[in-house]
Amino acid sequence: MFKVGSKLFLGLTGFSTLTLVAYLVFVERLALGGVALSMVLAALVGLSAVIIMINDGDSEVQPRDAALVRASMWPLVTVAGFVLLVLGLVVAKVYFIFGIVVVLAALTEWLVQAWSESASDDAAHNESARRRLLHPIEFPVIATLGLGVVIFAFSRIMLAISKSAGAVAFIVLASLVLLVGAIFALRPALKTTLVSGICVVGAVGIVAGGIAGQGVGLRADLVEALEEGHYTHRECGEEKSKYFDKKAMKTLSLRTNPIAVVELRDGVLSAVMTGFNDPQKSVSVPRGNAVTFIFRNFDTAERRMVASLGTAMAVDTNTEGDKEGHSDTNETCTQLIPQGAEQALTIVYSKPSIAQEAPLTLTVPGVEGQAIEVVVP
Amino acid sequence: MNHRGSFGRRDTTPFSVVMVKVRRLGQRVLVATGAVAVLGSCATNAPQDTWQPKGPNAKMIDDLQQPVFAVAGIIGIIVSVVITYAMWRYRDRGQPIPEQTHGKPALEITLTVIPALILAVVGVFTFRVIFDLARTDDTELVINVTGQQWWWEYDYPVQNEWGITQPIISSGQLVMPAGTKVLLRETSRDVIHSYWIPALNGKRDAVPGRIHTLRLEADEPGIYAGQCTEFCGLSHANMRMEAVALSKEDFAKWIANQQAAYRAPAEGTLAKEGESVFLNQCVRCHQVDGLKRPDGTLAIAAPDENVWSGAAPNLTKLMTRNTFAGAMFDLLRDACRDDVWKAKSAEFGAKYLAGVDETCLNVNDLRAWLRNAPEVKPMYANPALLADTNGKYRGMPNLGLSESDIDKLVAYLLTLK
Amino acid sequence: MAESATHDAHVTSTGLSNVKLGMWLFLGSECLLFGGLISTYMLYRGRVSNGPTPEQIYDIPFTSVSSFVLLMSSLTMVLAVSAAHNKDDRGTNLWLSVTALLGATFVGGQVYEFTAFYNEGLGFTTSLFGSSFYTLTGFHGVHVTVGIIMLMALVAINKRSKVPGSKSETVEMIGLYWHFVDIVWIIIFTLVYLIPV
Amino acid sequence: MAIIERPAPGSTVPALTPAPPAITPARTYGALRRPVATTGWKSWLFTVDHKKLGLMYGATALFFFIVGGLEAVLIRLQLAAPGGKVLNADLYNQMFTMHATTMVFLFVMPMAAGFANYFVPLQIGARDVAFPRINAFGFWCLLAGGIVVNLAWFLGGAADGGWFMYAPNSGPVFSPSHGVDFWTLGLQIAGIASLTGAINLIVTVLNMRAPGMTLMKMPIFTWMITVVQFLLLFAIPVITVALFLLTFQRSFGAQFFDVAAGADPLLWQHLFWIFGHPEVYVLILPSFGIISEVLPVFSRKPLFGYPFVVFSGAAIGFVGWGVWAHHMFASGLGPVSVAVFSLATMAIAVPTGVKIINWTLTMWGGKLVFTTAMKFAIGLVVLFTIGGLSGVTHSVAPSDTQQTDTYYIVAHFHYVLFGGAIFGIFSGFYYWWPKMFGKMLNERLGSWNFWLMVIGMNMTFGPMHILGLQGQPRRMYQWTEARAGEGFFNLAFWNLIASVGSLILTVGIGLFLINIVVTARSKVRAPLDPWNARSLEWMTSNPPKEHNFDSIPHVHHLDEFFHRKYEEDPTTHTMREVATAEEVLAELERNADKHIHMPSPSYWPLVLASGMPVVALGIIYSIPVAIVGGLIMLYALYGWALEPATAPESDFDSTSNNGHAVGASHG
Repeated sequence: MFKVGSKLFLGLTGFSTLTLVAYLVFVERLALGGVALSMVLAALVGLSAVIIMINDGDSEVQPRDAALVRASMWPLVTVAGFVLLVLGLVVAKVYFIFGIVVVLAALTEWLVQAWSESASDDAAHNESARRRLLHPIEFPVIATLGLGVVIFAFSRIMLAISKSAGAVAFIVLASLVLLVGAIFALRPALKTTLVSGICVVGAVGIVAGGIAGQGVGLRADLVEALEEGHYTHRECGEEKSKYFDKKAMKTLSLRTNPIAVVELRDGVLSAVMTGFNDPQKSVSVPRGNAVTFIFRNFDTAERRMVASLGTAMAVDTNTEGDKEGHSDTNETCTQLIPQGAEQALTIVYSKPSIAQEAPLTLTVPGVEGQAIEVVVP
Repeated sequence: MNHRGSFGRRDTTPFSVVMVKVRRLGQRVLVATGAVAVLGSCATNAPQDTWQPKGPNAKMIDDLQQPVFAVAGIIGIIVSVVITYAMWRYRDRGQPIPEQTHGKPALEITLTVIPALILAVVGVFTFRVIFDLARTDDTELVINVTGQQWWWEYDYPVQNEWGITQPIISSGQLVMPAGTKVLLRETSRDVIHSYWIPALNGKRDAVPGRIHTLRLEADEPGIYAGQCTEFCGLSHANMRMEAVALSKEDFAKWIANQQAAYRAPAEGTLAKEGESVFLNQCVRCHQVDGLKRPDGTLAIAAPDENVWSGAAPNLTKLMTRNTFAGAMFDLLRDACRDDVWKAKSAEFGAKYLAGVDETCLNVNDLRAWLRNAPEVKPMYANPALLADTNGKYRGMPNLGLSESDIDKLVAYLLTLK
Repeated sequence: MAESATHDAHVTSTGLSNVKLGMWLFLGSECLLFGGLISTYMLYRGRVSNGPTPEQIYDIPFTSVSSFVLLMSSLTMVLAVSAAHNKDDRGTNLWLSVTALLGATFVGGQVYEFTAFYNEGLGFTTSLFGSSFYTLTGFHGVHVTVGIIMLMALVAINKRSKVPGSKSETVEMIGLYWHFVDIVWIIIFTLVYLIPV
Repeated sequence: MAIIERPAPGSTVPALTPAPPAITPARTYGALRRPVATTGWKSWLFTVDHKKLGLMYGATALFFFIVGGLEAVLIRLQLAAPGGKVLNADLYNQMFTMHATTMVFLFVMPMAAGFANYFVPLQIGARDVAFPRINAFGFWCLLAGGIVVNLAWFLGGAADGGWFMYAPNSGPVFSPSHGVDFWTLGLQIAGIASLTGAINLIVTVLNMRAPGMTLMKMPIFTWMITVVQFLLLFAIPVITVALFLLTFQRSFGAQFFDVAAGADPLLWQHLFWIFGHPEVYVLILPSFGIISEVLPVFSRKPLFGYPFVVFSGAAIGFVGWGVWAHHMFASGLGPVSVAVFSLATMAIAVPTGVKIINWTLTMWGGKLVFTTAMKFAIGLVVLFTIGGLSGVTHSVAPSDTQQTDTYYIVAHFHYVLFGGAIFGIFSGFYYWWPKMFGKMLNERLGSWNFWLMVIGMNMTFGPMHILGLQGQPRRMYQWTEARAGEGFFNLAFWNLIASVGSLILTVGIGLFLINIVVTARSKVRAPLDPWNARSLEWMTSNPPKEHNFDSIPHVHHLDEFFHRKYEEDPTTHTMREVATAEEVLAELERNADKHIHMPSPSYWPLVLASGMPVVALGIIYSIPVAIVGGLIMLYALYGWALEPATAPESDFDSTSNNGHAVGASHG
């Protein structure tokens, strides 16, 4: 029942069990390493099961002649991997990890090839057996690598160069690909060396570009945007602010059942609420509840609605994202919107009106003497 | 084909089949007719009976659904009878295998058109009722209703025509004038709840971030039971509500009392000590309007810092209500409670406005609640499990009050009316 | 799954091969998947409680170019299919590879776009717009990537198979998928990028 | 059809090999060969045979039926008396959530899938489904999904948001345990099963019908299954989207249902019910199909108005998409949408009524034989009528606002789904058991089983009409004396009755399980054609050979089999037997096809499906694990894709070959 294969795998299983236990006891509990190790264990258990199930994958008769065994590059690659690995220990972690990957990959290939070559006396069959086991790994790995390289390199280039140049570069690259493809298609007689040459050049080019792009890093405006967080500020003044008010939204797709629709119509501000037949001047808002106002501007000028959040700071869901507390003036607002446009504003008033020194209001900068009182009982 | 036939014989005789069909039929008929008959008269049904409308809105629904139930019942009976007859008439009595007829289109179409017509008629009436029930333009009094795990908050926005000059907040019982078109503006602070007073109208979900309206109108003063009907978590079963209809005069009295200023208990009384206990413990979440700290500043509750929903019941006039803990428990002990619930609509107002006093207080439940709330009502109040809510409770935690503190608190709470 | 071409040896009641019919049905169901995602995005379009709004960060010229590239890939896919019909394995592999490359540039462009948006302050959890935008375009990106991997695998399989044109059915099937993904992108481009909020 | 010539036994392996005794590929390492076993557990693990898979679907579903049933019994015990103490609030919420989830996704759907897998190819005279490997993959996905969903019981509590899982109550804050994560991911996986199954069966039905079988000669069961598969094809992606949104919110902090960010919780309800309502028909239509087979057989009369039944089924399939919001009448959609959906809902009652009429008229003028299968079928007609009528009462939106989320609804859909779907399934059990296992289920036990289920079913769910109209809401872990009332309609009495009924029901179903055991032990073989049946699946041995038919029959009539046995007497118009089933079968065997080629087993479906739970667990606990799972799936996908369509002869183990068992498969 237990032959070489099963013994090997059962041994490995036992060993990795011990490793896992040791790891959990001495190193860390339920962390990434532990997870990884338990995955390894699971895999080994599965493998052992398979091995035993397929009665140890041993053929009754051992192959006699080793003539079938062909030359293999895997030993070489394995060694290279080890070199990298050692190198990595001294130089940089990246090489180390890369080395590990190489070694593992090479060993797998080696193992399976060896196994398959002694599978039977039929070389063709052995090769096909090897293929069946390894191609499902090799193909996706190669595909993903190629794909990854192109995607990564290309995106780095785009990030490095300016917006407009980016678009151009994009179209140029695409048409190049098309062109080359067309040429190859039209010239079936093309020498394979030439074809592969061109491909190599292209590949090298894109990779080089990618590395260069990585070197250059993000283009200036992106860096700036990241540092200053342009769009997280809300500037609620009367005048237009550079970023916050840029290209204001004019329509709402979701406008059902708000707590009130605040309308600015010929200089008068009024709140339209379901259940009240005529426009109101004060809105009663449940404390500590996310409510959505909709602001509609019927004024010819561009207007914004500003909600004061009171002295006892209300949680303004709009700046909840960043706890640096951007809305230093204790208020929040919509963008500056033109006539006929509408915008929504979602707020949580967590403190009642009685806790405020000044009443809570909804106002429109530049429209004097008009305010909707927000009552938070 | 003998073996085949034998299966037909071996099983129970068609007659007993008929008997059981009849039995099952009987049950249905009983429910259908019996229901209509009995429900009409007998008043001892469950307080949430959906077939006893007590207001025009619910009446509208009832008038629509009764005929539908009747028609459905009749059709059900007809079908069952036909099937039963066929089973008896055409059972295998060794007759030859019949002609292989594939159907009669004419018959088919007739039998398709008839139900279609019936439904069309029903549809017309349905259509009208739907739009009548959705009206909001004839509203006389607006009340904001906010649901949260697991109680309802009622907030009466300023409406001078009703003498509401400052917002009133209440919970547990919705107090409204009888014979008045009341409109609820519903929303929720956390998950979806559903507001339902069967005797007054169908249910309407309270969805966070949305305002939904529900018409309520009670013909007579009285108290009407309801229950949250959208699954809302652990204590969904304990999230109840009661609508209290008062005559317009009584309602005016109620409004006046709700707006009356806070009366601190006299110095040196047990209640006074209770007040300080309240200030140390309860005021963290529960607002009592007008309550001042020893240093004279207004005590302002901060449920937003302690409870996930950001609110806790306002206790200013607790003893004018008959329930607590999301209407899960009564503040009145049973005798007094029945006295109010069963009161004739004429005396009802007076009895309700009397509120709760020491003799009638359901002290056991109240003390149990103060002693350890999560024990009597399942709530997410285990401090260990509050990671996702960054430390905030969902529901009232166990405050670990001493018995003497509880005595003081009960004494104090009794003064809140 | 790559279906084998040996199907068309069999007569089917509809005349359509099982594989093709299956792919059509699958795409039919995909329509509703994207339908759901697009509706979600459209519903939340205007809801930006934090961070940038769509119009503030969209880069229409760039997106137009990438859309164009994807369209071109549809063209090359057509060429691949026709080559496969003519049992011209070289042409098939060539055009499949070109299609894959174009697809890869498109995905590269999307990676660039996401990075840029992130820098400008739009994260996955920033706002409803962020969540629904990344979900929708992300799902499409994944579909394209899967398509590319299928194309590359197909090239590999083609090189292995001895009978020329034996994979024409599979090429056609993956072609259907690829065209579908392109069409979906055109819809996304119109509804998500072009229509002003 | 997925069949490939298998090398004739004894064909030599390629010339490369030196003369024996060499290691022939036939005796090479097991893992390097395609699986070939046709017997033993391996033959089940790697099978792609639609019949084996059908049985595996059925067994899985039956297991989950028992699980869900026990959950139901616990629920009833808790509610038998006021202030029940059997379960606490938390456990109760998990219980009713998982009861619904299990019954809908892990019992009724897979059971229907099982019947469909087994009988659709047989009924249309095919030798297998279009994509046998995808078929196997689907089953393993279902199993994986079911396991993942239920795994939560042991890992900190199952999902507790109700099977409708309304946001925001399903959000990370309001449902802190991992239950909902397991639920979403598990259903996601099970959904793949439904989707692949749908594509597979539709292609099979459209492409692989026996010569002469036009769509309007197709057995009604196959028709209903086809409609169902189309419903699934378009409904599954919608729930997939919903589940993704929820997963992203719970696991990656997306804001889809975060009201503070301006989200609208109704989005979930719409997505869920756009899936959820077609789902209702997915559950009921297969049973309609089954009894539309059973009633004619035991009435000795063709289905009355076959085209009407077909088209009403299709109509239900279409209109079913336009009624989802009737689950949301109380959600505050606004009067216009409510009115529209209310009318649409009434409209869909008509085609449903048509079916009931046709079933009744099928029995009318027949020669009724009351076998257990027939009893269950008739039971369905009556009980479903009741359920359908109570459904009409809340298609009236205003009256629905009084009834929805009360026990009246529970009563309604249990009459539809228990009295409908489950009675149909049991009818199918008794009708097709001899076909599947070559033995008849015991009819006497069956009779007991039926009556106990009828009585128990009506005792359990009948009173719930009253409870609901008396205002008892659903999903309450306790009900209180204070709201119970007195008199004839008091809640206490009827709750108790319902609980007692549920126990009777349990006994009834227990009898069925006993019946299975008894039957399995008995030596008696079933006759070839025990019911004097009418459709193709009976035109082969019991149980069918692996290749289903020795020769594919040419079809001339609906009810082909019957018309081969009987002829109409020109004078009396009654039917007389001209050939016994045995003779018909002998006729087929006489001109059997020479080369019959069947798809061979494959490892990949199992491997591919096994990657999915790994991904699920990874998403919940640690992303690296998810990546590992993803790699497993990628590997399997490629292995699948690269699996040679025509397996090299060296793949076959000439020793372990019994009959026409092997050959390459695709799909």
